[in-house]
This record gives sequence, C-alpha cells and structure tokens, in this order.
Amino acid sequence: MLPTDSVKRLSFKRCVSEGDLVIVYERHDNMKAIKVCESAVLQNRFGVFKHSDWIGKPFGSKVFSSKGGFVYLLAPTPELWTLVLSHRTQILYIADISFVIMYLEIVPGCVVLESGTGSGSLSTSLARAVAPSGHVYTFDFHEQRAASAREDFEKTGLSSLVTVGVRDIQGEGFPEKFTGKADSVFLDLPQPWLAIPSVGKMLKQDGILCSFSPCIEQVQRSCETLRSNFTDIRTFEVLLRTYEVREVKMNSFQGDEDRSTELPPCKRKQRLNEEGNGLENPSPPVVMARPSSEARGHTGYLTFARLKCAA
Amino acid sequence: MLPTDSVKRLSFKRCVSEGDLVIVYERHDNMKAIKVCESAVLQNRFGVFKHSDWIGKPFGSKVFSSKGGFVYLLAPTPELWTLVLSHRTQILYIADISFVIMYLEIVPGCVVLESGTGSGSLSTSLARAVAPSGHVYTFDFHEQRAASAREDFEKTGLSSLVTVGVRDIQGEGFPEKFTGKADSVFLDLPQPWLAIPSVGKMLKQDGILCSFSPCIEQVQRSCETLRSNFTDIRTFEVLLRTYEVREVKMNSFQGDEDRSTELPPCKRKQRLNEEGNGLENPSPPVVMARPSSEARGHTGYLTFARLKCAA
Amino acid sequence: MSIELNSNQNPKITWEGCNVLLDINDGDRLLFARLTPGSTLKIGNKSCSLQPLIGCHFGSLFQLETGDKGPFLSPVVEVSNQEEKGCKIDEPKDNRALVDNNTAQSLTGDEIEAMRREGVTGDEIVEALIANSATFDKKTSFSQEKYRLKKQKKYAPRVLLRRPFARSICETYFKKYPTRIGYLRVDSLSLLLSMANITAHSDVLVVDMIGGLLTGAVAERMGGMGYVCNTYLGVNPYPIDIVRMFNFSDEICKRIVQSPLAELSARENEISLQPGQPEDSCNTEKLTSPPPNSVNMDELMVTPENNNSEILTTAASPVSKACKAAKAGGKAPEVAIKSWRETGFSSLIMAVPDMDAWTIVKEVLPLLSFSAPFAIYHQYLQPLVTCMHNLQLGKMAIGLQIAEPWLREYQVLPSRTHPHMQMSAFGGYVLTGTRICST
Amino acid sequence: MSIELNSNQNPKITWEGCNVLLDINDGDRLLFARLTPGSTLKIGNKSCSLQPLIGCHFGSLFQLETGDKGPFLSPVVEVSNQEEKGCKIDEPKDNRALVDNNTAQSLTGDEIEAMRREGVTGDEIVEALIANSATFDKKTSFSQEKYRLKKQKKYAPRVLLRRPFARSICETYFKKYPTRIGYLRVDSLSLLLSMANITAHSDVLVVDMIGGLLTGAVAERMGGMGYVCNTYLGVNPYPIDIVRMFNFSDEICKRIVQSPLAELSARENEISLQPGQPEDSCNTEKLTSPPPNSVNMDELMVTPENNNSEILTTAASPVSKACKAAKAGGKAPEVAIKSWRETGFSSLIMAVPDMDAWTIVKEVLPLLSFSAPFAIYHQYLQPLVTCMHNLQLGKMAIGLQIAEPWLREYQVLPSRTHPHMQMSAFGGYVLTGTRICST
Repeated sequence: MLPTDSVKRLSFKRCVSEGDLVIVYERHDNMKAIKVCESAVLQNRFGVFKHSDWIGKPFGSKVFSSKGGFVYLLAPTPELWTLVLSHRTQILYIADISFVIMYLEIVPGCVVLESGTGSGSLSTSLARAVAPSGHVYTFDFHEQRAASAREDFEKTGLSSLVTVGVRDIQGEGFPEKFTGKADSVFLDLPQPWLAIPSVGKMLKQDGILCSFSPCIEQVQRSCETLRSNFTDIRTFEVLLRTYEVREVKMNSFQGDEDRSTELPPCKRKQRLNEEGNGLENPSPPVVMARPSSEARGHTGYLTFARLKCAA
Repeated sequence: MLPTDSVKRLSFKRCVSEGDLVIVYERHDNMKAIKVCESAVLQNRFGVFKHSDWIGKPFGSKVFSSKGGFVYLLAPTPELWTLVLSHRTQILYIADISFVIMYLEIVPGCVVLESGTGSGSLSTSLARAVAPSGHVYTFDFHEQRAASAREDFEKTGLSSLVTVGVRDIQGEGFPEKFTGKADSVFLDLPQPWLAIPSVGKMLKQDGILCSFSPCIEQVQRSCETLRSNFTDIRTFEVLLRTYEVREVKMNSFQGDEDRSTELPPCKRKQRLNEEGNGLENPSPPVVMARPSSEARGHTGYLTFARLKCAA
Repeated sequence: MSIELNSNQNPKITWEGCNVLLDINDGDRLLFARLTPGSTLKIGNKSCSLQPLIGCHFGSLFQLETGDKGPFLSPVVEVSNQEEKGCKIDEPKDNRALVDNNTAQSLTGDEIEAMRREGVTGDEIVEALIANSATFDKKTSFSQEKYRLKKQKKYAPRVLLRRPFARSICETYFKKYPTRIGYLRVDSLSLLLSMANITAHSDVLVVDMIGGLLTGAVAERMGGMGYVCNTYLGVNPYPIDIVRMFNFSDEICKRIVQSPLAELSARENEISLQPGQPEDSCNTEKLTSPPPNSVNMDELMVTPENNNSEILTTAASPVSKACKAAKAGGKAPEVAIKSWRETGFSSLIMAVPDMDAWTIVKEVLPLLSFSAPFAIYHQYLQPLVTCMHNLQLGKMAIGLQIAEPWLREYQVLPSRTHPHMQMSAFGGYVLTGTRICST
Repeated sequence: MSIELNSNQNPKITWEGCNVLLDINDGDRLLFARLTPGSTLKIGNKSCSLQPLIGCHFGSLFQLETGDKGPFLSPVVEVSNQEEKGCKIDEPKDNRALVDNNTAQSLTGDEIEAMRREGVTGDEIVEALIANSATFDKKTSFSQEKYRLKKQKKYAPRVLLRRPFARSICETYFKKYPTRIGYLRVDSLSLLLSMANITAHSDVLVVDMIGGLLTGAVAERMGGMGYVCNTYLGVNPYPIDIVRMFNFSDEICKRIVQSPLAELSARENEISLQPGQPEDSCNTEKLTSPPPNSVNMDELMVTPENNNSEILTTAASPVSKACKAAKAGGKAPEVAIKSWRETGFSSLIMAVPDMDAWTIVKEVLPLLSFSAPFAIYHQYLQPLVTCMHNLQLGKMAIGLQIAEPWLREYQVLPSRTHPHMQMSAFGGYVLTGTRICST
C-alpha cells in the first residue's frame, strides 16, 4: 500500500501484477479488496471477471466482465482500506483518523503506541504517517483480533511498519521497554483512565496522548486523571457533513416581475387562471447541493493532552 | 405587542401613536426599544430624531433625523424584543425558544409555569403562544430581577398574560394552588432535579416538562430524577447556523477548455506565460452564501419529559 | 385571576372518531389512526381492535396480549424502569470470552407459540426466554438489557397513544415521508412559526406546498382566532390533507381559508404598484362570482383515504363519515379579504421546497402590512440566497437572515451518555425578515 | 527491531534561530517568533528578552517576572492545578445576595506597582489581591477561580513555548488571519492530507493559493522523501512564505519545488490529449532555458519580514540572515519533471479558496497517474459542486464526495462539562475523489 523506499516510489502508473492487492470499485458504497491471482475470477452482479484480464492494466482502469459489466481497479490507500476492511470492532472513520494524525503531530520517523488495535483502521493511517523510518506498536487484548490484524497488515504490506501485540493495556500498561520512547500514544479503551499512568511513562517530553471515547463519562474520568501529569488537555468532536449534488429543476410561478408591471392587473389575473396552477414554468435545471439527510451523528470524543514538561 | 382580542387585531398598518412601544432599527445588530413620547427625541450616530415626526407614520416606515440619517420604526414582536431587552441574566435565544414552545405543545389557552424568569426572553414567547385565554406564571428567586421583568411585561403589554412571582422554586417547589393545573412547565435552574418532584405534582396528565441546562452533569442528574415519574425523556441541543450572502467574483485560470483543445500546446503555453499569473480573468459576480465564521456553539441542553399516565 | 382556564382546545382524552398517532415499540413504527369501534391495527401477524383506546388519556401505553378471543391491546399499568438498571463503567465483565451462536436459547419457537396459546402473557414469555438463555448471565448488564428489550418488542409489543400535534405530526412525516414535506424538520418548523410571529387574532398569509403541515401548524397556534389564509396561483389550491390529522374543532377549521393570489393581489396592484388608481372592475367581478377553487377543494376532501392511505393505518376499518372533522380550507370570506386589502396581512409564512422562491415572494410580499415579519422555508440554499439578495436590492425588507437549524439528540443514561450515533443532518433552510415601507 | 528511531526530524528542544510559536495566557494571544539572543517580546507595557527560551523543551511554560534588570521570562516549575478545584454542583452559595461594585478591592494600583518594584512575584501579587478582596469569600468557587485567573493573566502572564507544526500554524492563522488561508480550518487541512494520501516517497502535485500553509503541511508529512511540487499558471509562483514557519531542515526544503503548469502539462498535451504526437520543440526549449520563475522566487524570499510582519513578533529584533532556513520552493529538477511526465503525480492537493476551481482542476487533473487520489479545498460550496458535476459528466474521476468537516471543542471540568459556548461554525468544503483511466 505504501512506498517504503525511494526505489518503490509510489507510481500508480504501475500496472496490476500477480499477487497485487487491488480495490475493486463498483460504486462509492460498494468496494472490495482482492489479491490478484492469475487463475482466479471475481463474480458479482455485473458478471464474471477474470483476474488474468486485469494483469498488465494500469491501476485506475475500467475492466469488463464476460457479460459486459464493469468495475474499476484501484490501488489501495488507507482511506480505501477503511471502506473495505472487515469490521471486527467499531472502527474509526476518516474524519476522526485525519484529525488524530494531525493533532498527534505524527511525521515520518515517529514511534507511536496504540491500544486497542480493533480492526486496524487507524493503525493503517498511523503507519502511513510514520513511514518509512518510524514504527507503530499496536496492542489488543483479544488474541484472535490481534491475529486478524496481523494478517491484514501482511496483506496490505505494512508489516514492516506495524507490530501487533496481545496485551491488556488497561490492566498491565504498555511494555516497559517503550518507556520514554513514544512520540504519541492513541487509546481506544473502555476505561482509558486506567492506562493513562502508563502512557505518562511511555511518552517523550512534550509527547501527546489521544484518547477516543464514545461516552462523556469516560471523557470526564480521563480528564480528571490527566490533570495530574498532562497539560493542554483538550476535548473535541469531529464529524463530516456530506453533500448530495444533483441537477434540480426549480419551478417558478408564472407571474414574473416584468409581466406584473407590463399588464394591467385585470388581464394578468385572467392569464394566471387560464394557465392552471401557475407552476408549469420549469426553469432550466441547475446543479445544486444539499446536505445528505442522514449522517453519522457521533463517533466519539477525542481528548488530547501533552505530557507536562519537566522544565 | 400582542393582539389580545379580536378588536385589537394585529394590524401593523396601524400608525405610530403617543405611548407606543416601537423598535428603532438601525442595523440587524443594532436596535432599541423606545416608548413614543411626543416631546422626546432620540439621539444616535445618525442624528437627532423627534418622536413627534414619527406619530401618524405607519409601523415599518423609514424616519429621518435632522441631519438626514434614518432608522426604521418597527412594531415589536417577541423576536425583536429578545434582541433589545436588557440582559439581566444569560437569555434563551430564538432557536431554543422556538423549539421549546413547539415541544411543550403550547397552544392558546394553556397554563404554563416557568422558573426562573431571568430576563423574560422566553416568557414573552410563552405569552404569545398561550394568548389570549391562557396564562404564564413565572417565578424568580431574585426579587429585583422579578420586579424588572414585571416592568418589562407592563411595557410590552403582556401583564394580562404573564404573572411574575418571587419564589425559590428549587427550595420550595411551585405554589400548591397550581397542583394538576399546568399544561407545561419550563425550568432554567442550576439544580433542576430539586424542582422535578414539584413539577410532577403541577402537571396535568400527559403534561410536559422542559428543563434547560448548560452542563451535561445537570442533565444526567435531572434525567436520573425524571425516570421515576416521567416518560418520553428526550434530550436535545438546538443551534442555528447563519449564512452570509455576498456577491463574489470568482477568478478563473486563463486556460479554458475550448482553448486547450483549439490551440496547439506550444502556442497555448506561450499565451499563458505572456499573460502573467493567469488569474486576471474575472468572471461576472455571482451571489453565493457561506456559513458565518463564528457562531454560538452551545447554549444548553433541552430535556423534555412527559408525566407518566396514571392509566 | 383564576387558574382554571378553558383547555377545550387541548383535550387530554381520546374520543370516538378522533385521529391519534400510534407509536409502536418506542418509535420503531409510527402511524396515524382514526379511533372507531371497528378500526384495527396489525402488529406482526396479529390484528387487534383499537376500541380499547377510545376514552383513554393521550400518553397511555398498551401492550399486545393474546386472550381467548385472540390478540387484544391491554393497558400497561406500570412501566418497568429498564433504563435505570444502567451499567457501571467499572463493570468487570467484557466480551473477551463471549462467543455468540444460535444454540444459546433452549426454548423453541413451537414451545413459545404453545405458551401464547395457553394465555401466558408477553412479559412472562420474555422472562422464560431469559431463564432459558445459556449466555444471558455472561452478558454485560448493557447487553442483558438489549436482549430483554429485543424480546419484549417481539413478544410483548407496546403501543403508545399519542395526541397528534404539530410536533408529532411533523416528526412522523419527517421520519416516514420526508419528501412530502420537503424535508421540513420540526426545529425548522418551530423557527418558522416563531419568526412569523404566529399568534391568536392575527391574519397570516400562508403558501403551503407541503401538504397542509404548515397550515395545520399555524392554525394550531392561533386556536381559531384570526385567519390562516392559504394562497395559491392559478385555479387549484395546493392540497392540505395533513390538516385533518390535527383533530381541529369546527371553530378552528372555519378559520383556515383559501384564496387565490390574484384575488388577494387586487389591492396590491391598486395601492402599491399604482397608487391612487381606482379599483378596477374585474376584481369586483371575481369576488362576487363563485370562487374558482371550491369544486377542487371538495374533490380533495372527499377522497382523502386514497390520497393518504400510506399514512392512515391500513387496518383502520372503514371510517364513518359522520364523525369526520369539519372541512378546513373553505373560501376566504369577502369581509376578510376586504380587510386584508386595507390593512395587509400581519405576517407571511411559506414552505415552497421545490419552487423558485423569489418568483413567489415578489408576488406575495406586497400583500403584507409594513413591519410584518415573514419566514420562508426551502430545502435548497441557493433559492433563498437569490431571494435575500433581491429583497436587499429592492429595499423591500430589513433584518434579513438565512439560518439553518441544527438539531442533535442525546442518549442520557448512567455512564453511557453521548449524542445519538445517527442523526438527521439536514432540516432545511429558513429565510426571515421584516417587510418595510420602501417609500 | 530497535525502538530507537531517528527522530531528528522532530526535535524536542529549541535552538538559536528556530521559529517558535508563543502562546500567551492560554491562547489569549498567539504569535510566531524567531529565537535569537537579541529578540524580545512585549507583553502589556513590558518588554522582555526571548533568550531564556533558547535550548528549552518545546512545551515549556514561562512566566513574566520583574527583576533588578527589568522584566524577564522565568520558567514555571510546577503548574498549579487551578482547574482541579472545580465547583460542586450542590454548592449552597449562589449569587442571590452578591452586589458587585468597585469598592471590593482595597489594594490600589499604586500599591501593586510598589510591590512589583520591590520584586514581589506575580503569584504573590495575585494572592495579595485575593486577600484584600472583600467579596472573594462570598463568591462561588467557580467565580473565585475566574477571579484568580483574571488576576494571574494580568499580573503574572504566562508564555507557552510551542513547536510550530502544521497543526499549530494552521490554528494560529485561522484564529488571527483566516482570510490569508481562505478559512482553511485544521480539521479540513487534516482531511485534505489524508484524502490525498500524503506520505513519504510520493510525488504530490500542489496548488497552494493560501500562502504556503498547504505546501508546508504536505512537506511535513513527507519528511524530505519524494517531492512536493507546487504548480501555478503564468510566470509568478504563488507566495509560500508560511513554509518558513515550519523550521524545515535543508533536506526537506530541497524537496519543496515549483514548476509552472505549462511545463508540467507538456506531457499531458502530448500523451493524453494528442496521444502519439512527438514532443514538440517549444517544450524542450522551455526546459533548457532558465526557469521563468527563479527571479521572482528570490524576490519573494529576500523580503519575507515585510510581507509577513504581522505574524512575526514585531519585537523580535533584526533576524540574522546567517541562521536562516534553506530556501524552499526552488525550481523542480528536470529529472523529476521527466519522471512526472512519464508516470504522473501520485496525488493532487489543492487549496484555491478564491478561484473558480473547475478551470484549474481540468488543467491539473490530467497530470495525475490513474488511480491517484485528489483533495480540493474551497471556501464556497458552489465551485466544488460545479467541479464534481463536470468530473462526473467527463468520467474523469470516481468516488467523488463533497464533505464539510464539523469541529466542536468541549470544556470538560467537574460538574461543568459542555461544548464551548462560541465555536468556529465554518472550516470550508473539501472535494475528494480518485482519478480514473477514462479510455
């Protein structure tokens, strides 16, 4: 997914080859990640697609099925991955992920600790931000979940950037060997306050913590714990409002300004009545946007805090 | 402010007379309530306005000062009043007020209890909703504040619809004489849960309570108390996002689609370079709206609950 | 002053023939129904009579039980406070070890059906299901509660009897048929009503292209005093079927009138556009001839069930015409029209979600008194932007503002307080202002 | 694998000549400054040297004290936890009886000045003010805290030393000069960076008309590996002065390059528009002649203090040219341009808040590889709507979405938790998508 050295520079012009992970795009809300295998086929409502037809085509190409249906083959990115990964837990979405990376001030070379790993949605974006020289250490107490995440990072080619550990961070804290080594720490735990003392030990001077919690009570308790050792404690909520774009025909009343002054009132009125409801005057369509009706109303609160400087 | 019987029907065509309360409108963010008095003058940055010039003019007129400045004279409404009243306390704003009236299902003839009165911003809208046959009983523990509110209701002509009492509702509850008489109750108190048992007594069957609180801890505690006697407990937040409308000139790059296909690439490029930054192609102005940058981010949480039916 | 006020307009008890809103399983399903001895309600595969709901307090809760004569609605005496159980934030249980499969429940579907036939109550079945669940005890108390609620909804569904009010009617349409009301959300509606200064004894000019929801909401606030005047262009008034849901008294219905714009505009043309010009003959003629819309109105009101069947409970048996509410939307009386021509309307309220708003506003705004407030709803921003810009250029109004209400609901439960995870992200735009005397 | 990674790019300690962000009194005032031995900072009517800030950890807190030689910045050793005091929700005190007038404080201004001259610390003055306040004890603990904070800000102002990062630079500009960055809020910026898949070793095409903030943010994410290529139409690149605030190493600066669109487009005209047509002579000529923008770039970089003086602390004394950061924004190397022509850019990121976005997008999108993601910022919705519509019609991209980030900050304090009472209600719109191969 990521270019890990200057030789393998990101170059989407690169063509699809055997063993590549591709995102098969049907619609904006229907995508799938697939490993290309010369002998395999993809079957969906648009027909049967032979992988062998894909090999050699540039990423971004439209490919056709036996019966003429088509899909696009896209190169994976963390954003596309977030849309196709299997939800083993509630995942973080793009608005939160983007904001977390920015607010944790993660740049290439950083060491980042994360718990829990969950579905690995955030880890993938963390890996992109620390690449090529940094590292993400992510922990989950659920053995099966950690194993699945590890498999996913293999699949997406991020294993050299992300290490998954099985550990109950709330109960045991982060491993001692990371003491004073972390640039940033991210927590997505039911009782984050239990892990905060350990986070204080792990962070470098001026390092930053982010804790994600759906409920305000978790935030209240975390902030209380944070106040002893952290500064710059700030809590945010980030959401995305999306817009629907469409061509709209706006009807207008028959009576328009010019006419109402041109014609004597009597004539004008008759005309209106003759012409029925007065709504049959469709203007040319205009392209307008309207916010989508339903949206994610809440994901969680993001609490950031900076380790107090020992001056 | 309100038409209290069918004879005094709202008729803004009515002209300004001695003793009328008028809203002097300078700008959308600069208004003032004034009692018309033939011998008085209004002095502002636009000059000196003689009240005597106003008398006989219809409401909605533009009136001029000695030096040619002008203001508009508007008939008061609860909304305009909310913009001009003196803030003795934090007031409720229009989004909350509108929603409260709607959710409390207040219609003409209702009996509504309110505490505290505060600056009387909500009371004015409550009065409009219960008029002409209902009544609003509002209480504040602060004697001076209650007296000022009473004066305001005199000034706005709402005294027959609103009665102001001095009482510590948190400590003493509503007066016993309202038991089972209230259609709706509104609380804006620091510890609303203390008043909730009394509210339960005051409400008619199926009557509705609304409690406004700025902090979530107040809401949590109120909801806990409500659960024993109330149903349909719902908490909302209402805000208004306002838009700025302006004529905008959107610059466009010189290179437009037609040209890029018409001209050979070599000529096109030269042209771009010759013409400087390529930004000097102003399109005709378009009228567009953008959300205002700063807005009220929070006023309070509105918790509604319906008295449980004794079946 | 006596506290005993006339609350006739606000009855607390249902009657035969009244329209009610039924809320099934805490908002899972919402429907309007008319309470008659013969009307029935279908929940799942069971059908029950609505007769027990007549004469009850609005707000009463019923539960579907099965008796000798089949399913029936039985009043719920005490609401068990499921929510109070809550879950502790420190609860040691988590889902680390929980494997969910379908073998956890030992009670079979046949056994449950047998219990029902024997007259076991829904609540008892729910308890039996819990007792026979192998995993219930291992669940967190939050999951336990979810399980109980799910079973209760299935085996002991509840019906809440609500009074149709502008609030609940708007919410129901917004949830079920948002396009019919142009996405007008309840907070936007409430803003319209406030900003247009709706109150008893006023004369409100309404342009309602959202099926009568706006008209009904305005009439509700006026309590039968003053006039709600619906105007329209052409010969056919816009349908206002939704008004029937409000259970309005005859008195209120009489105050909901309709009048074509052309008729109302006569004065405008005469006074504002051509000041001093004598009233021309064709206006008078129009006024004395039968109103062009009366026939169409009748058609609309006679066949409401067809137009509106998706909203009325399909199981509600033939509605007796006798107890039908008086008709709203009659022709505006001449004396009223005359008065509006003289003094203007006291405010304007509009919901024209699919129209080019400006072409309407420029026609109707001159019908207002000076200093009258107006409030206009639209589902798109740009038409209101154009409107506002033109009103500013034409110096027709002041205090202009475009606002978009934003509404968020919260779950407030011990240790689990947060905004709802799904929200309505859009409730429309509202343009407000005050008409001024531009001379 | 060793945990000890190279964090050179992320230094934790200030050095002479580095740019820092000073946060005075908890966000009341924000300014950028360059730490040199001679630079000074003015707070109120007092001026102090920034010298003590050199060699300190970012994140250090200082307090203004007055010593023998005048005011100086002294490190704050322990932050007193004012916030922890909180106020109990059940507190019996309220403001029923409190009458506020100006007679409550018995300490006079002259007395306070005298204390300062005697070397009494700011904290001690605050304590003295509290001790001499007649009303302090009657206040609620919430009001007491407010009082203390107000006095502390006045008599013992604090300066927090922050590292300029994309985050803090964006926040500072958004707060102080939002129009210079086209109202791009930090959450919108973060979304742009994610959606454009910015990472090390990529080749990012940038159209930055917001003063270099976007360029700097992209470069920060790439850590000196790969290229940030700013493009522009005409002969003058758009100014990118803000890049200087990032304290970039020479290595990173070298990877921030500029190239006129005409030059980058050569391949486009050749391959996509007229496939198979041989490279025409004028492109080659352009490439070998001196780049038309080099002179202008120099002009831009030589006079940064004038252009940007409102952002640099005015008191920061003459900047020594010697320790100035390497120049960012040089001419793109030919080999890179050649590679972009062959393979296309790996992503596109744009912030053109005042432009008709479509006229730019249609020119630059063809420079991307197929499957490359793009993210476009605008302060108005309609230009992005037009863009999206045209991209759809032209089948140039898929996965198109217009989003508007929404950000809310909370006050979380015991018994006083709520969203901030004022909020930024607008942070701009973002259009994102993926370029496709339309053939």
